[in-house]
Amino acid sequence: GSADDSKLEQLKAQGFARVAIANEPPYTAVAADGKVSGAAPDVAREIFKRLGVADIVASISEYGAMIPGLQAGRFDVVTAGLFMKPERCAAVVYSEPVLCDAEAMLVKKGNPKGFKSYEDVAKDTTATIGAPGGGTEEKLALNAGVPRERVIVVPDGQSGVKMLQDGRIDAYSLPVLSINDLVKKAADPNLEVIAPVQGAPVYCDGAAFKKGDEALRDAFDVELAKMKKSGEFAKIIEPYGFSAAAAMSTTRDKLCAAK
Amino acid sequence: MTQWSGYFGLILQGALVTIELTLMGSVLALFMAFLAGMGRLSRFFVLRALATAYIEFFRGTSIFVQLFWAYFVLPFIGISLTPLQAGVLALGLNVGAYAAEVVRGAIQSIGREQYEACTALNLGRWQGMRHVILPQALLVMLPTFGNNAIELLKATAVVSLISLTDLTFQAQVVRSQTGNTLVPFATILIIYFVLALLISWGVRSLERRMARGLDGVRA
Amino acid sequence: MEWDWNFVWEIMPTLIQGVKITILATLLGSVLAAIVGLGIALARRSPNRALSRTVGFLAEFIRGTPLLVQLYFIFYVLPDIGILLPPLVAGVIGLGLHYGTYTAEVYRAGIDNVPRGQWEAAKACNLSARQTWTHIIIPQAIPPMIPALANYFIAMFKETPLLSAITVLELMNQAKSVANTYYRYIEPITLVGAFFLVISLFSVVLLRWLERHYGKIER
Amino acid sequence: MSASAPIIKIDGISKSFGSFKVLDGLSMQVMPGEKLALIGPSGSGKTTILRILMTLERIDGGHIQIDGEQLYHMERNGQLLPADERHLTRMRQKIGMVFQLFNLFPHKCVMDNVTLAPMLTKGTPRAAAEKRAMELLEMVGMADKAKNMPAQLSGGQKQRVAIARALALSPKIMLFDEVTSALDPELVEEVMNVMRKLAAETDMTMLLVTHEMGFAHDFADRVLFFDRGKIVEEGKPDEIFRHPKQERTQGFLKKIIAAGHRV
Amino acid sequence: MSASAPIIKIDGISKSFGSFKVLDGLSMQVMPGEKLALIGPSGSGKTTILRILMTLERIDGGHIQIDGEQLYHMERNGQLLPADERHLTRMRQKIGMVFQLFNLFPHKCVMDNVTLAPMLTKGTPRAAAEKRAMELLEMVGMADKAKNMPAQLSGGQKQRVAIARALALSPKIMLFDEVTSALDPELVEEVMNVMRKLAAETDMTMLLVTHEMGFAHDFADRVLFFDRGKIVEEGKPDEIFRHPKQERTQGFLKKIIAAGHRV
Ligand SMILES: Nc1ncnc2c1ncn2[C@@H]1O[C@H](COP(=O)(O)OP(=O)(O)OP(=O)(O)O)[C@@H](O)[C@H]1O
Ligand SMILES: Nc1ncnc2c1ncn2[C@@H]1O[C@H](COP(=O)(O)OP(=O)(O)OP(=O)(O)O)[C@@H](O)[C@H]1O
Ligand SMILES: [Mg+2]
Ligand SMILES: [Mg+2]
Repeated sequence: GSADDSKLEQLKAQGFARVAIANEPPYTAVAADGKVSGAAPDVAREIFKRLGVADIVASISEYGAMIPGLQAGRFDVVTAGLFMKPERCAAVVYSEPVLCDAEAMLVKKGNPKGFKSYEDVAKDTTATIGAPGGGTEEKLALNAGVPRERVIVVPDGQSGVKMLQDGRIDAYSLPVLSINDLVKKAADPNLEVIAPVQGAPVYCDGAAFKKGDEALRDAFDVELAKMKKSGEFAKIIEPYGFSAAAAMSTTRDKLCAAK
Repeated sequence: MTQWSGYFGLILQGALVTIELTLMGSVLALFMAFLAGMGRLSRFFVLRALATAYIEFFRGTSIFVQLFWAYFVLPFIGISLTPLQAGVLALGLNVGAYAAEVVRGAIQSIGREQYEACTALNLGRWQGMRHVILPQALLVMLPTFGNNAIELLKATAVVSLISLTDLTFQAQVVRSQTGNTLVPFATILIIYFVLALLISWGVRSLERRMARGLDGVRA
Repeated sequence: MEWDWNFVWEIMPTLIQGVKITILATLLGSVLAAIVGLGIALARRSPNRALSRTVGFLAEFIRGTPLLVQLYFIFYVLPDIGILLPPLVAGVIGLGLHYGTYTAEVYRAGIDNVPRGQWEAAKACNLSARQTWTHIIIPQAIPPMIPALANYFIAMFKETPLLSAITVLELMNQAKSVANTYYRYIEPITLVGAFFLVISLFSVVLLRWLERHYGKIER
Repeated sequence: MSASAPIIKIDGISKSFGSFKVLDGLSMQVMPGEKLALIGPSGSGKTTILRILMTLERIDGGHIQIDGEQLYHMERNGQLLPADERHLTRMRQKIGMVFQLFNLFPHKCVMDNVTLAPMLTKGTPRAAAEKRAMELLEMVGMADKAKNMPAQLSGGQKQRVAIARALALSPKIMLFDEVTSALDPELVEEVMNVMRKLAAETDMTMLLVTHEMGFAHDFADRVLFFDRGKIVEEGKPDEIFRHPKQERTQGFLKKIIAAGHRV
Repeated sequence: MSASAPIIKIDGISKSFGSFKVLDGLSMQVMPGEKLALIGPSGSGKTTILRILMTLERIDGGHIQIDGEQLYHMERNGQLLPADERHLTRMRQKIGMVFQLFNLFPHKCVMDNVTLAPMLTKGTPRAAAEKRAMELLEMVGMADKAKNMPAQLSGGQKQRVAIARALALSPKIMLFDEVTSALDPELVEEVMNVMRKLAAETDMTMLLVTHEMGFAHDFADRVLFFDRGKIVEEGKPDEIFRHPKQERTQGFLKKIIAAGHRV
């Protein structure tokens, strides 16, 4: 192997890869026994196994801390539903798409403020929207013209639901499947899901590697492609509600170039 | 409902991390406290300046900033710490700076006459410090050290912000898995309180043991 | 990743927004802590055993558990019993309660440090209990309390980053939000540290001044 | 009131600290205008007696009459009840005390130390209180320091101010507890002089605890020698100091003389 | 060394605290075995002289010779250099000091207080150090309290232990600074007795600062009267106390006597 392969050799030697996750089911989750699951880590675990790395060790992180953490060498890879966007593609190197999802909003029953898009939130000067700090939804809301002080940074999904129930925010935005999972857990008839949010693109995530680890990423892509072809990929992600077809219908290059 | 026992196990794991952090942080803090506390009383300007800079810096910047720095910025100058190492480092250095002032204050609280008695008995500087001043100062420091250790215990909660799986963090996990806020938080509040009680009980019994025979001295 | 001055100037206005909230929270928290502390100190001196014991235990509990968890509790659990507080208000209440347990100790020490001879002289002068408090004890107890109180308010200032956990957009939260947006941690976190250091160094100067002017009553 | 009625009448009082009995059934009487010196070894209970008279300690048993009235008890419908705060306040008007460590109010200037109590407890107008304070400060030789703070005074000066402060309430009885023992040897004399003058000029009743036998001799009409909370011997100063009858008294005086004090 | 060479030779020393000059060109000599009493008003610099001899204060100018050697200077190649810590340590072996407030080590028992310095500074083995300590404690009458902690002793007992502790290093010169003035009057005598015995039995050189004129009289071969950092008068005790020549001395003694002290 060339110098570029050294990262993979190193991971093989230590027997595990360090991954960053977010604890946002169904993308990533920590079970009652502390075991890491969720669609993104499950895919990563399988691919690393095929590459000869026995296991993955996960640490939970805020979205905003993932890329700095990757750059600082805290993790080897981010497998957390970190959607591909041009500026992120500039900061890290992505694998081919893994999980795709549209954006959703959680509101009170009957959608009292009539939101359909982030622009609707921007127009209502009394409306506040919650989103994870550094996540895609925060940026979409800000880009749609919602002022900073009306975009509430919510630390985690459970807090978001709670704040919505308590009337502290008027909408809480996450990807569709994440919102569905939260609603199922909350079992609250007074909540309503708006999905997909109009005007918001469908995003796909990929495993994100540090710049310089392109060789590792390429090896990852090779195995990912094989799994997509063999149908094993669909077997892992579809029980979580994700569509394998959506991931296979697009490419990294398209997503990274998108405006 | 069977799930709860699993979640409780998660919280116990967190408690172990918290205890581990508290113990290791306390050891580092104690070491730094004596180093910097005595450094501030040194005859040498350079030592005094170093100790003062350390103390003022770590007391002046917030523990959060120190934690984020140790975790996110240190790697860029080539020091990559595990979350546990970063946590212990930030907590130990931070609390050590406060405890250094305790060490200094306790040493200074020993009256000048004790130093003079040492000189009159021709004890060297270090001999006097080791046999006369420190044994007395230690007793003065202990109660405040106990408070410092409790402060350190409480400060471990913030390491959850750099994703160390301590008590508070695990409570967050349980909360996000179960959707219940009251139970995990109430549970960890009680655990923290019990740990704090254990610390103050331990320090008090240590103090009693050391004060034996010294009756009337501190009155 | 290197230090980027352009980026520093770009994010400065955002961070200053955060500084304002940080200072506001500290000021409001200080006022509340001063009042809560007085309440606790008075309750603990009360001849009503049940009251003084209960308040004493609660104060111990609050002092032995992390502020971060208390904030979560106030912000996320209290709404279940119908108490819905805006983030800043919840934060100020958390700070005020937590530090109130410390200021209570300051009040107690201030009063206890007035020598017994002063109570006795007041009695020999035939002053009533009320006159003794207002003319003899309180005027002597307050000046040494001022630096001690200021000390805790400075400590509180350094703990305000905890409020970011309950969505208050104070300095630390602004910095994190900036960091999340640009994927750069070095500048915002270092700047936060610098802000804290500068304000702390100023407050150390202020504290020394307070100590010089109020620390001791010459007898 | 006839001159033969005692102004202080102590009747079988007892006092314990924890399990330690300091006074056990002590009785004694003091006539109006008498100058009394209480002497005796350390721990014999001298200070405790003064503090009980000043109501700084409570008694466990017995009775005390001051100026014909019960100190710790009130007579109500022929019954003796424990005194309430109002009763004590009224009784304390008759008694003043000067402490070993002065206990001046450090946050008030000399003048305010002296005027505070008359203004607060008797409602004396400021002008009148200050006029009287000036007279008293002149008497103790401190008039020129009226505006000073206590911290700016020497020990002897502080003690003289403390005497003026106690006198400002015009008590009938003055209690002095080792008022010179915290002073530098050279400053002792100035305080003693003030007290000698006071003893000679007023007909106040005075109780003095001291370890300075020479001073006790000059000052007192009568000397009480205490040991373990009991009066072992009493009499005129010359009798006690020159011809002590009790062995315990002799031993005590011998020790004190050997230690270099003049009798 | 001939008996006529002074063991302490103070030569024009001066000492200031801030802008306040306590000693200004003071000179004096002490012969081996002499017992010297330093008396004088408060603030006249008596304590300062002892503290300078014990190297607790530095001098600003002048020279001190102890036992033929410079105290604050070292002779190196014919030049006088300021003494370093090693030189001071060697010189301090010749000098011991007893303080007004005893300054015992509160965390060590009586025995350990006495043995600590010999074991640490001279490397005396524990057994030998304890044997010698026992002799000294016997001499001061404290042998039965060897295992007590200082807090369990009376003031007089503490001071006797402090004397034994200073003697344990067998200094040639002993300095005593008002060793009885913090004691209860009844306890003064026991300490004075120990010191009288010490003065009579050893040929150690001793300097004593005291306000107890009677004691100074009994103890000393020679008395120095100080005022404002100067020796105003010196001579045999009888001369100084009975027939002081200087007006300042007369005034001082009169005041002290008036304050109730025996001469
Ligand atoms: N507050 C207290 N608590 C416990 N014991 C006390 C208290 N006050 C006094 N005593 C004890 O009571 C006894 C008598 O004390 P008191 O002060 O009256 O003696 P004294 O004759 O004034 O002695 P001295 O000459 O030393 O002042 C002493 O043994 C003392 O230790
Ligand atoms: N450390 C110091 N700082 C400032 N002034 C001092 C210091 N030590 C002594 N002095 C001053 O020096 C003068 C001489 O003090 P010293 O203690 O030698 O007097 P003394 O003769 O021993 O008096 P006393 O009989 O009161 O003990 C005093 O005026 C004192 O205030
Ligand atoms: Mg007494
Ligand atoms: Mg002196």
